[in-house]
Amino acid sequence: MTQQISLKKLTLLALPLLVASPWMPQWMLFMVTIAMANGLVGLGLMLFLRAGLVSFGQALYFCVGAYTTGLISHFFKFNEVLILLLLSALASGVLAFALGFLLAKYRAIFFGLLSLAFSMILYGLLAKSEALGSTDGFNIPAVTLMGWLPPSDLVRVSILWVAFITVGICLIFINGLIRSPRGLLLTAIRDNEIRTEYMGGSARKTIHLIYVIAGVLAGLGGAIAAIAVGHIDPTMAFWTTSGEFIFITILGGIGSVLAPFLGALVFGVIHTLAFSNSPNTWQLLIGSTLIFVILLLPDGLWSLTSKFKRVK
Amino acid sequence: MDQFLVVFVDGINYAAWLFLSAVGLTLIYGVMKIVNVAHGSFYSLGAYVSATVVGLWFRYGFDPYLSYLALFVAALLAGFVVGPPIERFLLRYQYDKDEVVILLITYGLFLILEDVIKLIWGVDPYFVSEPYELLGNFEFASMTYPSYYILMVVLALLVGLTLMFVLKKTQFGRMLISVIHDREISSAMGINVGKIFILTFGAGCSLAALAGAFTAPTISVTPGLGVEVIVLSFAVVVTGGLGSMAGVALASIIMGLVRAFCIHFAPELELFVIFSVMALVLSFRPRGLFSLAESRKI
Amino acid sequence: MKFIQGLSVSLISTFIASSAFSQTAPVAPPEVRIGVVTFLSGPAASPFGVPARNAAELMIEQFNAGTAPAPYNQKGFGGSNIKMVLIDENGSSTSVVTEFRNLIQREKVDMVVGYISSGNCLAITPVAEELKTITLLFDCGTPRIFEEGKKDYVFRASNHATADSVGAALYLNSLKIKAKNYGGINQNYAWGQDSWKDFDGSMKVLFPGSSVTTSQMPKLFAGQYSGEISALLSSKSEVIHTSLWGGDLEAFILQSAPRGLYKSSSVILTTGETAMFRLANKIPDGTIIGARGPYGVLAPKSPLNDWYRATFTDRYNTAPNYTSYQMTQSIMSAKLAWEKAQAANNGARPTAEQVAAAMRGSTVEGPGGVHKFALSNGHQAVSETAYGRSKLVKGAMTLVDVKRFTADQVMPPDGIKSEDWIAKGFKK
Amino acid sequence: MSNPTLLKVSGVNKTFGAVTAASDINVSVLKGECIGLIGTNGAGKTTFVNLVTGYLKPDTGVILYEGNDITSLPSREITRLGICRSFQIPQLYNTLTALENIEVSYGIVSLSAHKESLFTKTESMIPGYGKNIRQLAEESLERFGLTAYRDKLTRVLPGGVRKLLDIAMAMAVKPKILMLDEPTSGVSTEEKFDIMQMVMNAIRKDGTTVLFVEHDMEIVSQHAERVLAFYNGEIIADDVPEVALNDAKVLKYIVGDKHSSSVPTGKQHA
Repeated sequence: MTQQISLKKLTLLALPLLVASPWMPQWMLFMVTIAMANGLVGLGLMLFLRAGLVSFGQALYFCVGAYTTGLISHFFKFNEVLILLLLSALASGVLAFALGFLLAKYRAIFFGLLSLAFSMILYGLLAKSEALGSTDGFNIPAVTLMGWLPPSDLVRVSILWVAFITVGICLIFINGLIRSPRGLLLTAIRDNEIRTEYMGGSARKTIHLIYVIAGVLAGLGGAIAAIAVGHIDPTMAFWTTSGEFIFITILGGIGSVLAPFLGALVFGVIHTLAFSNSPNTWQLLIGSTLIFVILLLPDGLWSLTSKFKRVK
Repeated sequence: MDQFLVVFVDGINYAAWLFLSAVGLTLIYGVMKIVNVAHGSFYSLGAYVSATVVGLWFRYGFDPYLSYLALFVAALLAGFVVGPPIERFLLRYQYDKDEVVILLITYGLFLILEDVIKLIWGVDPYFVSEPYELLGNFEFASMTYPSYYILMVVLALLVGLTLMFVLKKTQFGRMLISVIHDREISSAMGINVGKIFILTFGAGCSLAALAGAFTAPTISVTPGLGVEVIVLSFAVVVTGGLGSMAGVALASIIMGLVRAFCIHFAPELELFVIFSVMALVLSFRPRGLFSLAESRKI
Repeated sequence: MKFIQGLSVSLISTFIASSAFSQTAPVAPPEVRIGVVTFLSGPAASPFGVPARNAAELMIEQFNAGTAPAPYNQKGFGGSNIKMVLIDENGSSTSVVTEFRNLIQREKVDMVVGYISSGNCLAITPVAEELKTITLLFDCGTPRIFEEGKKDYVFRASNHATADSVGAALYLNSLKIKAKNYGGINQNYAWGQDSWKDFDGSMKVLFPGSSVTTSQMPKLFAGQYSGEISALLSSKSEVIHTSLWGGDLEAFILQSAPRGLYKSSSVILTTGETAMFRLANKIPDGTIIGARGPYGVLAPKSPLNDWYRATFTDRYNTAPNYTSYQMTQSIMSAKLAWEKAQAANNGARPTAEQVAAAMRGSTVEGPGGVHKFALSNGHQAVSETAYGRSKLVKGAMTLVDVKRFTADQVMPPDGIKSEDWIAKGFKK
Repeated sequence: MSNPTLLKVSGVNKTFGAVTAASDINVSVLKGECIGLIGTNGAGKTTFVNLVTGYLKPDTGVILYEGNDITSLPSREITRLGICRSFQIPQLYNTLTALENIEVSYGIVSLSAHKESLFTKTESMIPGYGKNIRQLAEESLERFGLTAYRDKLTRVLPGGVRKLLDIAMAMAVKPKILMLDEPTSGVSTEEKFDIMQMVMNAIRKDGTTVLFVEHDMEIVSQHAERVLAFYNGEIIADDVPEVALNDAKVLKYIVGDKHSSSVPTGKQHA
């Protein structure tokens, strides 16, 4: 029942954007698409943060998703977007399930840095695979939507819509999840794992579960990014990419399933403003923004929404 | 046989560099539970400052052998001038926050410092190879090495032993250890945790700067120097067990030797060495080689 | 409730964003807007990015002032003023593509000149084609750009990386060095791997029976090469090839020279030119140095080159390195093409298609000598390349035994992939 | 004919380095008993609780619950079998409200009742409870007289309330055996009796078997039907209160020790 409510609200949220999208300038369509992709990864990280964990290696699944899509469309010349998304989600999900057995044992910084190690190993593997263009990566041909190849002026919009729909589905699922007993269980694990175990709850199973879910989300994000950008390379697995995702998640906050997407959107804006307005010192701008957000809005941009509420 | 001796020397030399680069990180984490991403920035800061100082040193023709002292002092100053204010005026107010949040603050600092360093020193590389060449070479296992490598190893030993001594034998060290074990109780016992923190942070930053300073003569000091060091030091520190000096030392030696072995017998694999070792160690010892004891919860 | 507020917040932020952008977005610019993209941060900024930016800056100033020598003496581009929009190339390919799109669709640039990283070149090429915008890749080396299908808007005004490795092997050959074995140290990423692959292939052709001693592959920006140097020393290679660049190259020179690597082997630094002046007294005599083309001190003698070196040195009190030359070459190609197209268009502002048509197959003489857009139906320029050996003359670095190799010696003929061309022994 | 044996601890030993925390412990707990565990700090009471609930593994010995060996099971499994405990230092979820704390407990119950299904809803009835999480949580708050603190963050709650909440959470899993580790420690003397009374009422009415660690002999004699007296990890007396509390050793080592009921801290190895 919560899900139905959130569904209503989601449509409330999605509709204007969907309606507006055809009138958005092309560059903004692209930016929003990328924001959606990054937001999906952030959504997974949000689950981790709720359980008191942080992964410095989500780029691993982002990259696996992207390469699954890339390899299939590049080598098997198969480019039906929906199938590609599904397969990418599957691939990263399976990997996450396997690694999860190990990682679910870890907590705090060790969880983060072990996941970092895995993403860096994937980076190494891809950098060594010259058949895949090594660090140069390779380009991905245009994709079809249920057999329909959108004309060049509609490509951006249609990719954005695919992204929106994917995101919508994930939002409903995750929203349902964190409102379910498991949602509370995550906080419980963060607060007091011993007690949780003493209540008969399994921290390990729960963390394994969200690890897989986060992996799938990141995989989807990677696939969408790959399709939108049209090029993939091992940097997608590099630690700086993971860093960006954490940045986005903290920026948005963990107050709501929408927060990561807000974070991703704002990050995109800051990033591109910094690039065009101070090409020589953009890092300085982004760095200071990050610090200011953390200092002024400890709970992320999302906390603004409740601030509005208080004002009203 | 020679081959293995060579591997050993290369390994130890790299290990010394790893240790110097990483030890500051583990010190700060051990005491303050802060994962300091800005560590890399202090490494490059140290490199730039020392490059400037030593550059002037030789231009004005001071005693070349004292230039090592100049390197040393310059690095310590760099760390202690920039580090403590950051702790005092920024980090200090964040300790109630999550480890990750503080980590992100230091990440922000890292981005800022990258550009600040660029604004101060520009993008043109600095070279101060004089200290590197000054000591000449030595022959070992029918191979020529710069004696500077010995200096690095000695420095690493020096730093390591000094830290051990400070921790084990001095009043300050005992305070540190009690803070490491329990911040609240220590402050209840009247230990000035604030003072300890600011000093530790300064020391940690200076150690990073020191590593940068003594690496500077062997490299070209350019922007983006610190990025590599961050991840590398993380890997070493975590493999060793966060907060453990002995851990960092052992991890550096292991990684140094394994890497040297790869370079000589399987150069292709060099790319994976560090992180594979890390992943392996963590899979078998989840908290690293040496982990700090956890006090009982119930 | 929260969702509604979320909606409002995200919409608000989008609006703030768009308004912030709309200020920067100009309406029908009278001037010619050129997007310039190079590394302004990170390790590639110092050796490549910034020298290239300086070159672009200088050229655009000179053109706008109309002070460049003929045939570049027309003001701006065909009379209309040039506006440079500068962007940092640093960042993931996602962010690079995002900024490339923003350049074209938000900043409304007429053409883009840039990109040092081959990965970025590959990433933006299809986008440039999608957005139908002239894009000149000025430095990146990978031959794959045009091997992966016909392009209409993307050009490269200088040789690709194959020329560097082939040239290096040819140079060894021309020195009558009897290399029985050779080793290499290259960064463990696409550029390093390809450079080594091509060099290895070329050596097998030119020095049949020679063998590989070791191929060191340190990771990018490692900075510490003591182990690799030991391996190279103990490998007893007669020839050592390296495509290390920037800080890595300089670190390698600093660490290897004192250990006598250059006594036991002849070392080839394919990008050595960027470091040769700064490290003049560190690079032992006889080191083989390249500039990825006829650039820097390897540039052919010409009034244009003299003018270029003079103005550049005068402006930045440092000599232009090869990336400066490549950038200059690209911008000059753009200028000529634009003006040719404008003339063909009876003085009216040319369309991208017209500029592309004018550039296709054109011949441009820059400070680096004659470059002809000869390959990949006139989109990939070719030029001679050159190598030399370092010699310190009264403390000043000079190159001796300079040998030049014509374009068709070092670049594969049209329609043949570099790998195959080398593998087939440079068969025409 | 007495009740069936629920828990059988035989020959259990546990040492921490030099300290003997449990030496040759042999106890049988019958269904429905209410047992008081007494002894000085470090005598081995909490160790006993930790051993039975699986937080510690004995060096030697066997623990049988309803005839099954649970010696090597993790606490999670043991809890699911029906042995639950409260803690000397209340183990709460400090960033959650009192209500949410209990909701988590019922949430876990609900999840396992729904076979860990991904789509378990907060609103759905918990099989075997016939109510949903919220209703159950409200009830239990009421039963333990905590309704006033419903929406307070547990971080800010006073000691006594934290104790009750801790016990209320333990009750959520409907344990067959409930072990209370010093339910009244850290609670002011005047509150003590009422709290203990209320706890006992709350628990005993569904016939739960109870073992409680207690320093206050008055409370022990008031509530316990049987007393286990610990000293240096051994059980020196096991009998009805009247007998046990007057046992010579007990008088010498425990009851006589007036400090016993103070200092609820320490217990590093208890």
